Amino acid sequence: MKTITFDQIKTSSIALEFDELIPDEIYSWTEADFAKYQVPIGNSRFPLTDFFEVTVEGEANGPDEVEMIINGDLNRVKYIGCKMSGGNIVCNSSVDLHVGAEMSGGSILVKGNAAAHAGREMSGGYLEIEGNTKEFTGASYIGEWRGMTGGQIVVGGNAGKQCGECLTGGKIHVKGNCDILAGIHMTKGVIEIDGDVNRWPGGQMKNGNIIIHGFLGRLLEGFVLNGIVVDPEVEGVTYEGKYIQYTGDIGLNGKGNLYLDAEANKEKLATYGELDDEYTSIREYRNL
Amino acid sequence: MTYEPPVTDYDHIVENCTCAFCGCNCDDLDYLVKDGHVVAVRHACRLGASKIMEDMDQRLIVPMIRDENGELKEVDWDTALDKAAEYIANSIRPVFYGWSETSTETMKEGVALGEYIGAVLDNQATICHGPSLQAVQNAGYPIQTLGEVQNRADMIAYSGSNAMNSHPRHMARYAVFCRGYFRQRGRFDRTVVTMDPKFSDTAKCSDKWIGFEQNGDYGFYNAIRAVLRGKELYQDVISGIPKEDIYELAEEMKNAEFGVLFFGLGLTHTLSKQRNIDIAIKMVQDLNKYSKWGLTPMRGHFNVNGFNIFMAFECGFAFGVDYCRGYPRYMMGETNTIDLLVRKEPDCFMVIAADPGAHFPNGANQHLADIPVIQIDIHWGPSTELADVVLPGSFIGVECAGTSYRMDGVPIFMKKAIDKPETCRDDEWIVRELKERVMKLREEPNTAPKYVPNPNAL
Amino acid sequence: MEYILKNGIVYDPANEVNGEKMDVMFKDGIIVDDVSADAEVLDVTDKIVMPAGIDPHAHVAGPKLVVGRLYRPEDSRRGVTQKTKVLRSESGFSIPSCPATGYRYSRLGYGTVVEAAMPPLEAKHTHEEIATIPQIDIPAMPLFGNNWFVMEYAKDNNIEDIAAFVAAWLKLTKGYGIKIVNPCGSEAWGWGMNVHGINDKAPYFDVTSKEVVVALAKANEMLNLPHSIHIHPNDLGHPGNVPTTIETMDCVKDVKKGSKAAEIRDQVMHVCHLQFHSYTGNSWKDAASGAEEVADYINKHDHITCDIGQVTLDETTTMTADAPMEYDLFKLSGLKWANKDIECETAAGIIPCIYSAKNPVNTLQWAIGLELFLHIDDPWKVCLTTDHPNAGPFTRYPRIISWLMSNTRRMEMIENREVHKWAEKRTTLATLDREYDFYDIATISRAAPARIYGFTDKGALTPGYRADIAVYDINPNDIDPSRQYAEIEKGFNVADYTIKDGQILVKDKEIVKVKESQNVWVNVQGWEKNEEKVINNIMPFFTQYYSVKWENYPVHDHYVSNPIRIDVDGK
Amino acid sequence: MHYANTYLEKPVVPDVKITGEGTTDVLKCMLNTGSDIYQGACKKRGSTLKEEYKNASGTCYMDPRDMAKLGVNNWDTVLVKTDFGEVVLNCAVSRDAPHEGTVFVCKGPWANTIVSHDTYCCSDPTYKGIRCTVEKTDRKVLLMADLMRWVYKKYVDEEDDDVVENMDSLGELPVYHGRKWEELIDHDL
Repeated sequence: MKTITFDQIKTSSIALEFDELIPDEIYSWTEADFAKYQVPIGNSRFPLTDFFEVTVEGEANGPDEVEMIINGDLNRVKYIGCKMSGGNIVCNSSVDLHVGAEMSGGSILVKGNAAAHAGREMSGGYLEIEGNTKEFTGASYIGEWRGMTGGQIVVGGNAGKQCGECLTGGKIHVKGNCDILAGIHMTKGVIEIDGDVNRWPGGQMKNGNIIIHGFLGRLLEGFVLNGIVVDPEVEGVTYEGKYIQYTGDIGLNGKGNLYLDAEANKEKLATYGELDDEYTSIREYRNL
Repeated sequence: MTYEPPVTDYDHIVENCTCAFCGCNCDDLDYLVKDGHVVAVRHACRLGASKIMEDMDQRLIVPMIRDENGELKEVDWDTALDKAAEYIANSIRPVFYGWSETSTETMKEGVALGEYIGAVLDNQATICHGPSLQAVQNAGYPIQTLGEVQNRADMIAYSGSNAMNSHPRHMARYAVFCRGYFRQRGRFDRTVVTMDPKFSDTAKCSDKWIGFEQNGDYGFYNAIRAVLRGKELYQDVISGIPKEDIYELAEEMKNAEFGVLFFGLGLTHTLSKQRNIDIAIKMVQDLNKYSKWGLTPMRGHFNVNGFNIFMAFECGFAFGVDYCRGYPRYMMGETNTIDLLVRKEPDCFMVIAADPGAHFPNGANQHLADIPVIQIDIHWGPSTELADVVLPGSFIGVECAGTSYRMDGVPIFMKKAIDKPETCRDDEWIVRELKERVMKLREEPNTAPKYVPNPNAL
Repeated sequence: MEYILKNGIVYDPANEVNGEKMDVMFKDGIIVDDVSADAEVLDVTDKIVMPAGIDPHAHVAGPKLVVGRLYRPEDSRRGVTQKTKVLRSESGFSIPSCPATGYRYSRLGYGTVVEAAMPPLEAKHTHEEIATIPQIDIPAMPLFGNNWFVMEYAKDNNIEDIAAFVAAWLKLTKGYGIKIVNPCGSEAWGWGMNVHGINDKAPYFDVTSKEVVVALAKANEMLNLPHSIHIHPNDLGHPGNVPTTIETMDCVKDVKKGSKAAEIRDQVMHVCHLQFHSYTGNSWKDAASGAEEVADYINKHDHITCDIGQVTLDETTTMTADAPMEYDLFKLSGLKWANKDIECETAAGIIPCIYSAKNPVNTLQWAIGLELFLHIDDPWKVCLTTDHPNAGPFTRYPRIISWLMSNTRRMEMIENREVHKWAEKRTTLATLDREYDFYDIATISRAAPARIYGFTDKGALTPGYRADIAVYDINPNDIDPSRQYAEIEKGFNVADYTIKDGQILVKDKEIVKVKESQNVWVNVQGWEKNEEKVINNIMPFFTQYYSVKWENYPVHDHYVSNPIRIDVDGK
Repeated sequence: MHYANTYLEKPVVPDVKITGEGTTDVLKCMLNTGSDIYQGACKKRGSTLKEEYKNASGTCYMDPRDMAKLGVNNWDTVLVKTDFGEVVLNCAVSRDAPHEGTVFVCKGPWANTIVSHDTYCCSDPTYKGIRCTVEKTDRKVLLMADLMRWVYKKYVDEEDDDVVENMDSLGELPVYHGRKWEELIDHDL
C-alpha cells in the first residue's frame, strides 16, 4: 500500500489540471518524481511542488495499491481522478470540475462540494461527494448519447441541473434535493433522490428508473400514470412504502419508470398542475 | 417620426452589398456614396441602415493605450501592437472573444494565434445561441436554406424570437411575406405562429400567438410531443396554455406541407436553456413523420454562424475552444468565456469585433476590471471603457471585403464599397501583426509535453 | 531539386510495371527519365513504390461535413492530438478536422482526393475548407441530379442547354464533373417524400430519375468532360435495390462517349459506393446479397466503373445528399439526425452510425462490399473507397487492403464469429478465395481512379507526370499477405515516404512538411455563347427564387488561390 | 453633408397618463431582457455614449397596470434591483403589453448590472426570467460611460458607489488624450 499525501502550499487563481496525477500514472513515483513534475496551469506548466508538498509512504505495484490524500483548498484543481482505473483518492475540501470523470475503477471521496461534471461518463468505481454538486453530475460528454455506464455516485447534499443526463448504467444517489431535468435522456440505470425535485425529471428518457422520495414540483406531460405501487423493487433494491409510478417519456416511446413517494406527493394526484415558484428554481438550489 | 425626402445628393451607387448586421446577411443593399462616405442605403432595414451609416463621432480611428492616469492616449500602431502582444505573450490563460462581426479571413489569423499561444477562442454564440449548438449536438440539426423556406414553406413558427425587432427583413425577404415558387401569393399562402411569452411585434403580425408562460418552454414542447404520439393530456393547462390549444396547434403542424421553426434567444436564455431547444428539435424530428419540417436558429450577428462553421472545420468544435494544452478542448462550463470570467481565471482578454461591456452580465465583466483588455473594434463602445489597448479595425462589408456565413450556412462574400479611414487597419492585418509579434516574444510556446491520445481512436 | 528513389519495388499498373526493382526519378515536381549526378538519393531498397493514392469518392470538405463536425463533438474528441513543431493539432475520427484530414491522407500515401458532393450554392464554403486541408489535391464534384434547372431541361429533353448549364456551373463553382445523388429523390424530400426506383417522378417537376440521368450523361459526353457522370443511384441502402441499380447502369449503355473523352477514360457512368446498392430482399429481415448479380452486369459491360464504399465496422458518421434515406436511417437508429436542404439544388442528411460486427445487417453490408471487390474481375473497373465517412473513415483503407489480400483473414473472421453469421448465410463471401496482389491493390487505389477521372498527370509514374509517389515499408518478396495480413495493414497504415508534386511531405513515417492543397477544376471551352444564353434565360427565375444575389453565387477567385485548371475542348 | 436619419432621440412608446400616487412602493416583478429595434440601431451605429442609447437601452418597459401601481409615468426613473445588482432606469409603457408582472429591459450595460451570470454549465448566462423589484427613485439614469465607471470602477480610485455616481459626467463624446493625426500615421504600415 502506498499513501501519497498532497498538502497545499498555495492556491492558484487559474485551475491546476490533475488529469496526469492519477493512481494509474503515479503509483511508482517517488518524491523525487513529484519534485520534477510540472503541473499544467492554463497554457503553461509549473512545478507541482510550488503548489503542493507531496509526501510518499510505502510501495505500490499497481494503481489499486495507491491512496492519494489531497489537503487544502481544491476549488481550483480540476480533473482529480479523471480516467483513473483503480486506487483511492480522498479530497479534504471542495473540488473543481470533472472530479472522477471517465473513471473506470477505484474510489474517490470528496469531503466538500464538487463543481460541475462530477463523475462524467464514469464506467465503474465509486464516487462519493459529501457536499453538493453542480450541473451534469454523472452526465455525458456533450453530444455523446452514452453517459455514465457503470459505477456509483453518492451525493450527500444537493445536485444541480441535469443530474444523470444520458445515464446509461450505474447508479446516482442524491441525498439532498435535485434541480430540474434530472435523468434527462437517460436510457438505463437508477437515479435515487432523497429530497425534493423542482421540475421535469426524466425528460425524454427512454428507459431506466428514477426514484424520488421527496416532493416533486412539476412533471412532464410525456409521463403516463400507472398507479400506486407498494414496496417497488428496482434493480434488486426494494424501496419500502407507497409510490406513485409513471412511465415515460412518451415522446420517445419511453419505457422509463418514475417512482414518486406517495406520502410526500399527496396532493399530486389531486391538484396536479399547480405551479411552483420560479424563484425557487433559479436561486434556491443554487446556493443551498 | 417625420417624413424624410430621399437622398439625391450622392456621387455613385455601389450595388448588391451585403448587410453587416444580423444573420440574415441581406446581400441586395445599395450604398449611396458621397465623398467616400455612405450617405444612404437602399433596401436595408432600420438596423442595417443604422449600422452602415455609422456615427462617426464614436468611430475609433487611432490606436490608444491606457496611461497611468487611467485615460486613453492615442499612440502609433507599433506602440499599440507591441503593448497588446506583450499582454498576450505574458499571459497564462488568455481568452480571445468576439469574431462574430469580422470575416473568416480574420478568424484564420486568430486561430493561428490562439493555437500558438494556447488561448481560449470563443464567440458571441457563447452568450446567445451556444445552448442551441449544444442542443444540436444532443438532438440533431434539421436545417434548410432560407430559399427553401421562401419557395416551399406554408407554416412558419417563430419561437422565442422577435424577428420584427432583431431581424427586421427576415419575414419580408425570406420567410413570410415573400413570394416563393410554390407559394405564389406570399403571405396569404402561409400560416405564421409566434410562440413567445411576450405579445411581441412579431406576434402582432402572426396568425396565432402562443403566449406560454416564462420558463415553461420545456413543458410546453414536451406536451406537443406527447400529443404527436397520440397521448391524451391530463393537465388542463400546460405552461400557461390550455390543452385544447395544444391539440389544435399540433394538428396544424402535422398538416402543414412544409413547416419551419425559427427560434431565438427566448429559448436559450430561460430556465432549461439548451434543453428547450433540444426538445424543440425532437419535436421537429417527430413532425417529419407527418410532413416536412425544419428549423433554423435566428443567429444574431452577421458572422456568428461563420465562426462556428469556421472553428468546426479548423478544429472540430464550434465555439469555446480551449487550446491551452496544445490540442483543442471543448467543454461546457469550463472553456466558455462567461464561465471563465465568473471563475476569474483569464489573465488577458482580447475582444475582437464584439462588445462584452454591452452584453456580459456584471458578474462576468467584473473580472475584466482586474485584467488587461485588448479591444479591436470600429466604435467606441461600453467595452472601450474597460479596454487597456484599443486597436481600430475596419468595417467588413463596407470598408473591407471578407467572407461571412448566413444563419443557414450559406457563405456570402461581402465586398468592399468605400475606403477605410487612413489610420485604421483591416482586422485581418491587425491579428496577423499581433500573431507575428507574439511569436517573436514567445519563441517556443510553453505547452504540455505529454498527451496520450485516445488509443481507441486511430 | 532532383531526386532518385533507389531500388524500390515498383507497382505502376498504368505502365504495366508489376513489382520490378527499379529507380524512380523526379525533378522539379515532375517524374523524369533521368537525373544528373547531383540528385539526392533516397534509399528505398526493397520497399514498395507506387504512385500516390487517389481517392475517387470521399466527403472531406463542405457544408455537410461541417454540420457533422458541428453536431458531433463526441467524434471530434476522438483522435485528438497535440500540435507539434510542424503540425497543427488534430481532432476527429470519422469526421476529422480539415488539418487532420490532410495529414492523415498524407500519412496513408495519398495525393489526390475527390470531394464527392458540392452543393453549388455553398461551393464557396467547400472551397474554403479545401483551402484549409493541407497536403492533397482536391477536385470537387458539384451536384446536378436534383437541380431545378436540370430537371426542367431534362423534361424537355433539352440536352444542349443542360450541357451549357453544366459548363457554366463548373466554371461558377470551380467543379470537376457531374455528380448525381438520388436523382429526383432529394427534390421529393423537399416535401418529405422520396422516389422509389428509377422510373418514379419528382413531384411537380414531372420528370423521372431515368430521364435526368440519361440527359446528364448525354450532356457530359457532349462536353467531353474528363470524368463521366458520377452517380449515387436511387434507393440507396434499401433491401431489394438491385433492380434499380442495374437499371440505372443499363440506361446509359447506348450513350456514346465523347470523342475526346474516349481517349482518356473507358466508362460513361461511374457508380459510387456500389455496396449500398446491392441488396436483395424485401426488408432487412430477408435481405441478402445482390453482389453477384451487380458484379455480373459490370463484368459484362464496359461502360460502367464503380467504387465500393466498403463498410469497416466502426462507429462513424453517415452523410449524403440522399437526405430521405438518412431520415429512414434515423428512424431506425433513433440517434441524432441532421439534415440540410439547399434551395433549388439538393439536400443532405447526416447521422451518427455504429457499424457493428455483431449486427446482422452491418455484417451483411461488410460482406457485400468484399464480395463486389472479389466478383468484379477487372480491377480497372473498381476503386477502393469507404465512401468516407459513410461506411467508415478513410484511415481504414489499410485494413480493407489486408482483407482483400488475405482469404485467410476473411475466413478467420467468418469462422471465429468475429462477424455475424449472416456473412456466411446470406452472401457468397465464404466461397470466394480470390486474393488481390500488390499490383491489383495499386490498380484499385491508384491507376483505376486516375483513368476513371481522366487525370492525365497523375496516378502513374510516367515521365512528365506529377511526382506523386508513395513508398511503403513492405518487402513484397518477403511477405505472405495471406498469412501476414497484420503486417500488410501496418505497412500501408503509414507511408515511409509520401511525395506530392516532388515535395517530400512524409519521411520515415513522419510528416516533415506541410503543403498547401490545390483545387482541381474543369474549364470547358467552346461553349461560352451557349452558357451566356442559358444564364440569361434562367436569370429571372434566379433573381426571384434564390435567396442570394447572382453576384454572390459564383466562387470568386479569392477562394481558389492556387487552382489546377484543366482546360477541356468541349466542341 | 446630409445623412439619412436612422435613429430617434427616444423610442416611440404608447402614450399613457398615470395619475395618483400608486398603491405600492416596491413592485415584485419578473425581469426579462433582450433586444429591440431601437436599442439595436443605436448600438450598431455606434452612438453608445449618447443620450439616445441611454434612452433606448436604459429603459424599463412596463405594463401600464404595473406603472399605475407604482404611480410612475413614461420617462420617470425607477430603481430595479435583483440579487445580482441594482440600476436606475427610465420607465416607459411597453409596446408589447399586456404582460402584468413582467418588466423588460433591453440588453446593454444597464441590464447587465442586474442580470444573472449563472450559466448552469451551458455557456449562456441567465438573461431572462429573473426575479426583481421595481421602485420609484429620484436618482438619475447614468450615461453609458458614467455607468461603466460606476459599476466597474476600473479607472477610478474611489470605491464608494455614491461618490462615483455623483462624479462629473464623462459626457456624450469619447474622452481621450488626442495627438495630431499626422504624427501618428505611419505610412510604412
